[in-house]
Amino acid sequence: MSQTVDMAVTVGATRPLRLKNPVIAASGTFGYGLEYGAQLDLAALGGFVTKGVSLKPRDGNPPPRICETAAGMLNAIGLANVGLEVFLGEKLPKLRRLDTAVVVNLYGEAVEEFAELARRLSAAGGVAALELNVSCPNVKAGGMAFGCAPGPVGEITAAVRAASDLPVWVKLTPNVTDPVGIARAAEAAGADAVCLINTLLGMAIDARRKRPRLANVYGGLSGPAIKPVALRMVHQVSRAIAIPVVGLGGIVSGEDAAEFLLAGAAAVQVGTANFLDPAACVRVAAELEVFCAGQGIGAVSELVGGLAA
Amino acid sequence: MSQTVDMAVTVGATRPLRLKNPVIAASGTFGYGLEYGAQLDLAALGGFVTKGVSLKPRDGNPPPRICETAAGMLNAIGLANVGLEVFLGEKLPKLRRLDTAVVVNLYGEAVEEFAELARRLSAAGGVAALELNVSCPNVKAGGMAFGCAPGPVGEITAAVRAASDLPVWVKLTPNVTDPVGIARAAEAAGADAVCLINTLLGMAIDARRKRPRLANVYGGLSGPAIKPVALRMVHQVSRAIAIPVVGLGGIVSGEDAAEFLLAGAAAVQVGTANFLDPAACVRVAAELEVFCAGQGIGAVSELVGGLAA
Amino acid sequence: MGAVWAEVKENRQVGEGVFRLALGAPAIAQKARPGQFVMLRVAHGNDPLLARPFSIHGAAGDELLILYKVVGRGTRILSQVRPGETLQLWGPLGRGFDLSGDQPLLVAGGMGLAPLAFAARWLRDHGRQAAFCAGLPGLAGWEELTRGLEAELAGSVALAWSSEDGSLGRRGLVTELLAEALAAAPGSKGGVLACGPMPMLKAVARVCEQHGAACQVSLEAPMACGLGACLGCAIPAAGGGYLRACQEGPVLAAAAVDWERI
Amino acid sequence: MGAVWAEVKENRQVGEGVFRLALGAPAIAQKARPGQFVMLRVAHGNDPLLARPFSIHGAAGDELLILYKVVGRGTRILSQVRPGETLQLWGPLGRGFDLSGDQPLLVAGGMGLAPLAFAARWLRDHGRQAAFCAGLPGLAGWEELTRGLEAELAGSVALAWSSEDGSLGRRGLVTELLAEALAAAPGSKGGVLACGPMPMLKAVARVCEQHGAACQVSLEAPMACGLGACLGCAIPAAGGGYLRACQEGPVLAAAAVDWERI
Ligand SMILES: Cc1cc2nc3c(=O)[nH]c(=O)nc-3n(C[C@H](O)[C@H](O)[C@H](O)COP(=O)(O)OP(=O)(O)OC[C@H]3O[C@@H](n4cnc5c(N)ncnc54)[C@H](O)[C@@H]3O)c2cc1C
Ligand SMILES: Cc1cc2nc3c(=O)[nH]c(=O)nc-3n(C[C@H](O)[C@H](O)[C@H](O)COP(=O)(O)OP(=O)(O)OC[C@H]3O[C@@H](n4cnc5c(N)ncnc54)[C@H](O)[C@@H]3O)c2cc1C
Ligand SMILES: Cc1cc2nc3c(=O)[nH]c(=O)nc-3n(C[C@H](O)[C@H](O)[C@H](O)COP(=O)(O)O)c2cc1C
Ligand SMILES: Cc1cc2nc3c(=O)[nH]c(=O)nc-3n(C[C@H](O)[C@H](O)[C@H](O)COP(=O)(O)O)c2cc1C
Ligand code: FES
Ligand code: FES
Repeated sequence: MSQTVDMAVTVGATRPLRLKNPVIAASGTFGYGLEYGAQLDLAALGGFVTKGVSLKPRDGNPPPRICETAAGMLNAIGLANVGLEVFLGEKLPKLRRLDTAVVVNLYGEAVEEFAELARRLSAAGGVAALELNVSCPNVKAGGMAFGCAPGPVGEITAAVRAASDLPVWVKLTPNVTDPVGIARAAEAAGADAVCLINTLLGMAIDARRKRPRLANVYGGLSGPAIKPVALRMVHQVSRAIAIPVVGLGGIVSGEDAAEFLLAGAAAVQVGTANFLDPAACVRVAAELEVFCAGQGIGAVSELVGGLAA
Repeated sequence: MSQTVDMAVTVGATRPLRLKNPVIAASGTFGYGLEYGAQLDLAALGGFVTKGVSLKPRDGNPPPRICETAAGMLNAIGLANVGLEVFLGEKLPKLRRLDTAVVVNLYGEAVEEFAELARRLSAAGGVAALELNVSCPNVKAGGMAFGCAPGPVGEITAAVRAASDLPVWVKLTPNVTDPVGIARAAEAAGADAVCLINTLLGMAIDARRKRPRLANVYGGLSGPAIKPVALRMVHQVSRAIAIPVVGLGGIVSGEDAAEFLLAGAAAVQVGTANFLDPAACVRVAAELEVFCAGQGIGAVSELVGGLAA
Repeated sequence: MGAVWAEVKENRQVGEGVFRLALGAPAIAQKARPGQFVMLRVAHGNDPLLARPFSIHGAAGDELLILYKVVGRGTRILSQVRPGETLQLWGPLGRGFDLSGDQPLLVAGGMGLAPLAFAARWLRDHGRQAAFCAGLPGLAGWEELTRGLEAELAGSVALAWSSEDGSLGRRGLVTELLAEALAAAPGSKGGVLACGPMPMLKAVARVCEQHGAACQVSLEAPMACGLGACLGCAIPAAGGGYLRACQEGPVLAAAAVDWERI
Repeated sequence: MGAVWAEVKENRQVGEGVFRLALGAPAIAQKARPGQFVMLRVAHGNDPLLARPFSIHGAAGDELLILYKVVGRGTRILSQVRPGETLQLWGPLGRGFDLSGDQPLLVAGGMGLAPLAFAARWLRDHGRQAAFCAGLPGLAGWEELTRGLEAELAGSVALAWSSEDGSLGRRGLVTELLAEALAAAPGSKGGVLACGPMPMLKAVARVCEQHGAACQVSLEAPMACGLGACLGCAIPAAGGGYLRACQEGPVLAAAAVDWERI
């Protein structure tokens, strides 16, 4: 166990993004990173993904916005965010100084908005990759509406591809019949990676008050409850496309992370687990290293796709 | 709380099925009912659904067939069953004598197989309703392959409708982009009700052994973990179609059942909870009655679709 | 950094359905200020999943006190934890009360006692004067808590009780005590500091506005991170949009809150 | 009917990572036969979700005994349960050992002790003779269990130990003891009754076949219902298809099992 493990991974080939380790904090669960600065050493992360940024600031949905479910939670934040101007002016300058990969999650209500966001974020510098959110279940326009068919996903990806030289990751929704078809559309349109999965569309009801628990009625299900669905989609999709898959959904431990790598993910993201312990990402990376050492694995990248048939 | 609650519900209008109470044991979790005879009073159930019956007996998938996940479980039984002949000859005669609604779940690999099963089960007598399993994730032919598009669902429903005068319930898969479209196809083809949801397609991995935990690799996720997804689909679909929805997915308590009724279900099924306590169905019905009494509700049917907007 | 494991030193019933939890959490106890809170996980596994927010009820040396009421599954599980077991928590979080005003007026309804008792002790410890109006359902079952608080604050903070059944202090709502106090000293120089159920806080905000008294309220909202990151804890803001209960709050100027949209 | 709540009477470490659990479960204890099992929920909530199958280790009056080893999350949680707490379980389930044979030969490897100690005590109580070969890793940590069993069975069941490190009985595998016993009495009239890890059971089945001895094995499989309903516990059958470990088993004739497909 005293053996050292090479924890670095590279996501993508044409525009490779090298990460110190495969553990990335997931969008919407890690704010703009800075919120966690006092909780963990941001430089110990493979990277983090910001809360989804849109052109204009968004207030988000009325409360209640979150509720707990069995081994999971629902959220209907509604992509509340500071908007591109404030992000570029106040957040990004601080993020640039961090010694970790900063991936910016973006969200537009139209193809041109995605392209515009991508153009300006690329020009600003300091961004390691763009993650296109075509899968948010909690907004009326755009979001999951885009993400549920190959056509729009391809279009958005192509438009962003044309607007930016940064690695483009496309974050896909699990609420579809055929995730492979959609991942292929992203690949064909020039994506550098796909991220799977965003939240499952769900609902909770307060039977005594006869009311939905979320003001938005529906919300996105995340946490350990969804891990089996996430693993299945990562496995399905990673075998069908040539670009890497970034896997997420319910990861809480280093062993969970190893499962996603074995299923075919090139890197993983940790979302809801940040709410169980603000230092979860660092712990997951450390546990993954211990796991590898214990298994006699010299480089974590050996795990990727290493599932026995 | 001493007030009596009318627990009876009727599922369907054209071919109404009256149930003593809205709690039905779900297919595949309750065997042929008889297995639970020593565990609870079968006559205290609204009804139960048999394990899926096919024309020929099926051995099912190699083990391991089940594994536990966070607040849920995966199964890949592979529709193991005794086959129609044995069902008619050995099981049904015993089931006929029970004072509860016996719903037979059927599974075919082709449209004609569904029709043939329906014809012979209807002729046999003693069957309260047919539940068409067009949503099993654990078989190669038929199953979910049928259930993922409106076309085949409509075809199967129409063929069974033509072959039988029994109430026809169509059990739908949650692994689709648009459950409403598929439910509408079932309705248009003459279904008396749709049942939502079957299991979510999932996967589990043993990281130490680098192997899928199920021999079949993928399996169906059930249990409390999926309740938010089930509630959402019941809510979505029940507002879009005129025939009733039978709701299931993660129900463990009377309050869970009330949530499904409020979301729009006319009755509920209890699956995985039977594994947490073999008398779960009876307990759920009793708790639901106490819930109604506590809320001053005189008839459980008042809950149906009663969610505040 | 991150969550810490803390040993349970005491977890004892001190009121009707109300427990006091003492945790060995030196780093948090040393930084805690009245009105701040912690995120506490009541179980080690997935059930329940999320941490629960609790106001800091006191901090003495290495020990952190929480006063909680059993209202649901998580708090019920918490009430069964025994001394010697360990729990995970992080904090102190959020913005606490501004205690700089001269002779502030503290108003607590029910579990609002938790943070305001901490505030009152803090004022006492800093040799400050204050008035404290606290409302409970009644005395029965709350004897230890009320007598303890009276003993602790005697001579420094003027404590007045109200109760629904009249068995403790005055019969009626704590807002009536407040209204009287404000009528006697309109605009109450040190301002009003309040915590309690939402209807009470709405009433407190209204009464303070009528009397031109500055008012701070500690608000509750469902929380996931407690750090300002998840945006789950939105409180409608007076100027439109939302404030984060965990970051801009939980203590907010009553005037900053849009009470209509709450 | 359904699951019963049982009070934990004892939950004590009796071997390396091995605990003995005594439950107050009269209805189950009275019906229990050696080789049967119960489904036991180790926690009250969703984590973990499913019940765990455990062989019945003994039944005396109202008390049911289980002997379990901590191997994962569920058994770890179980090991922390304290006397006075309650757990849910249902049973007795499945087909136990056929103990009608004259002078049967019992073979246990590791936790296979759990059901076979019950069988041995049952034979003793019915004034029957039997031989019992039991294998453990070693004596260290297992003193109480082994000495207890020796005392219980003295004079009626001939107990022979084997251990991997030679500290208890003979150094080697329990199958070696079995092979010797069978060589001395080929075809062993009462048949062989075995429980233990799968590789051991495979070896036992093979050795018995070689010696023409009838052999019953108690098998493990993941289980959800324990009642024959879920079909989760499939064991490949010699004739093709599958047997349900919970219904046709857990004790099966070795000849009924397809050892190749296991
Ligand atoms: C800043 C802050 C400070 C608080 N301080 C105290 C305190 O000192 N003492 C005390 O007894 N209670 C306090 N509460 C309320 C306490 O968090 C809830 O009573 C507790 O979360 C209930 O958990 P449960 O599992 O028992 O209830 P359940 O209703 O089963 O909980 C379900 C979910 O809803 C959330 N939830 C339920 N009620 C509330 C609530 N009132 N506020 C926020 N989330 C809620 C839970 O955290 C959980 O995620 C505070 C809340 C906040 C936001
Ligand atoms: C009929 C029968 C009798 C048994 N008798 C005993 C006994 O007397 N003493 C004892 O210590 N153990 C016994 N076992 C094994 C015991 O069920 C497992 O050790 C236990 O389920 C492990 O649970 P866990 O949560 O600690 O392990 P985990 O590995 O975390 O469990 C994960 C899941 O796998 C299942 N599982 C894991 N190992 C086994 C196994 N070997 N067999 C069946 N399911 C398993 C668990 O039930 C659970 O659903 C028996 C098993 C069966 C089938
Ligand atoms: C509170 C919350 C907010 C989220 N916001 C976003 C977002 O802005 N953009 C996005 O792409 N995903 C968002 N997600 C989805 C997560 O990034 C992640 O895909 C999902 O939660 C599954 O991972 P997990 O189970 O590890 O949480 C959000 C999730 C949560 C819980
Ligand atoms: C072990 C197992 C076997 C199942 N077999 C069937 C089946 O044969 N036919 C069917 O329509 N559904 C089958 N199901 C699905 C259940 O009927 C139900 O739709 C699903 O489990 C969700 O409900 P639950 O969360 O209450 O279990 C099976 C589920 C389980 C767990
Ligand atoms: S609790 Fe997450 S932002 Fe306030
Ligand atoms: S455990 Fe369900 S059939 Fe055996």
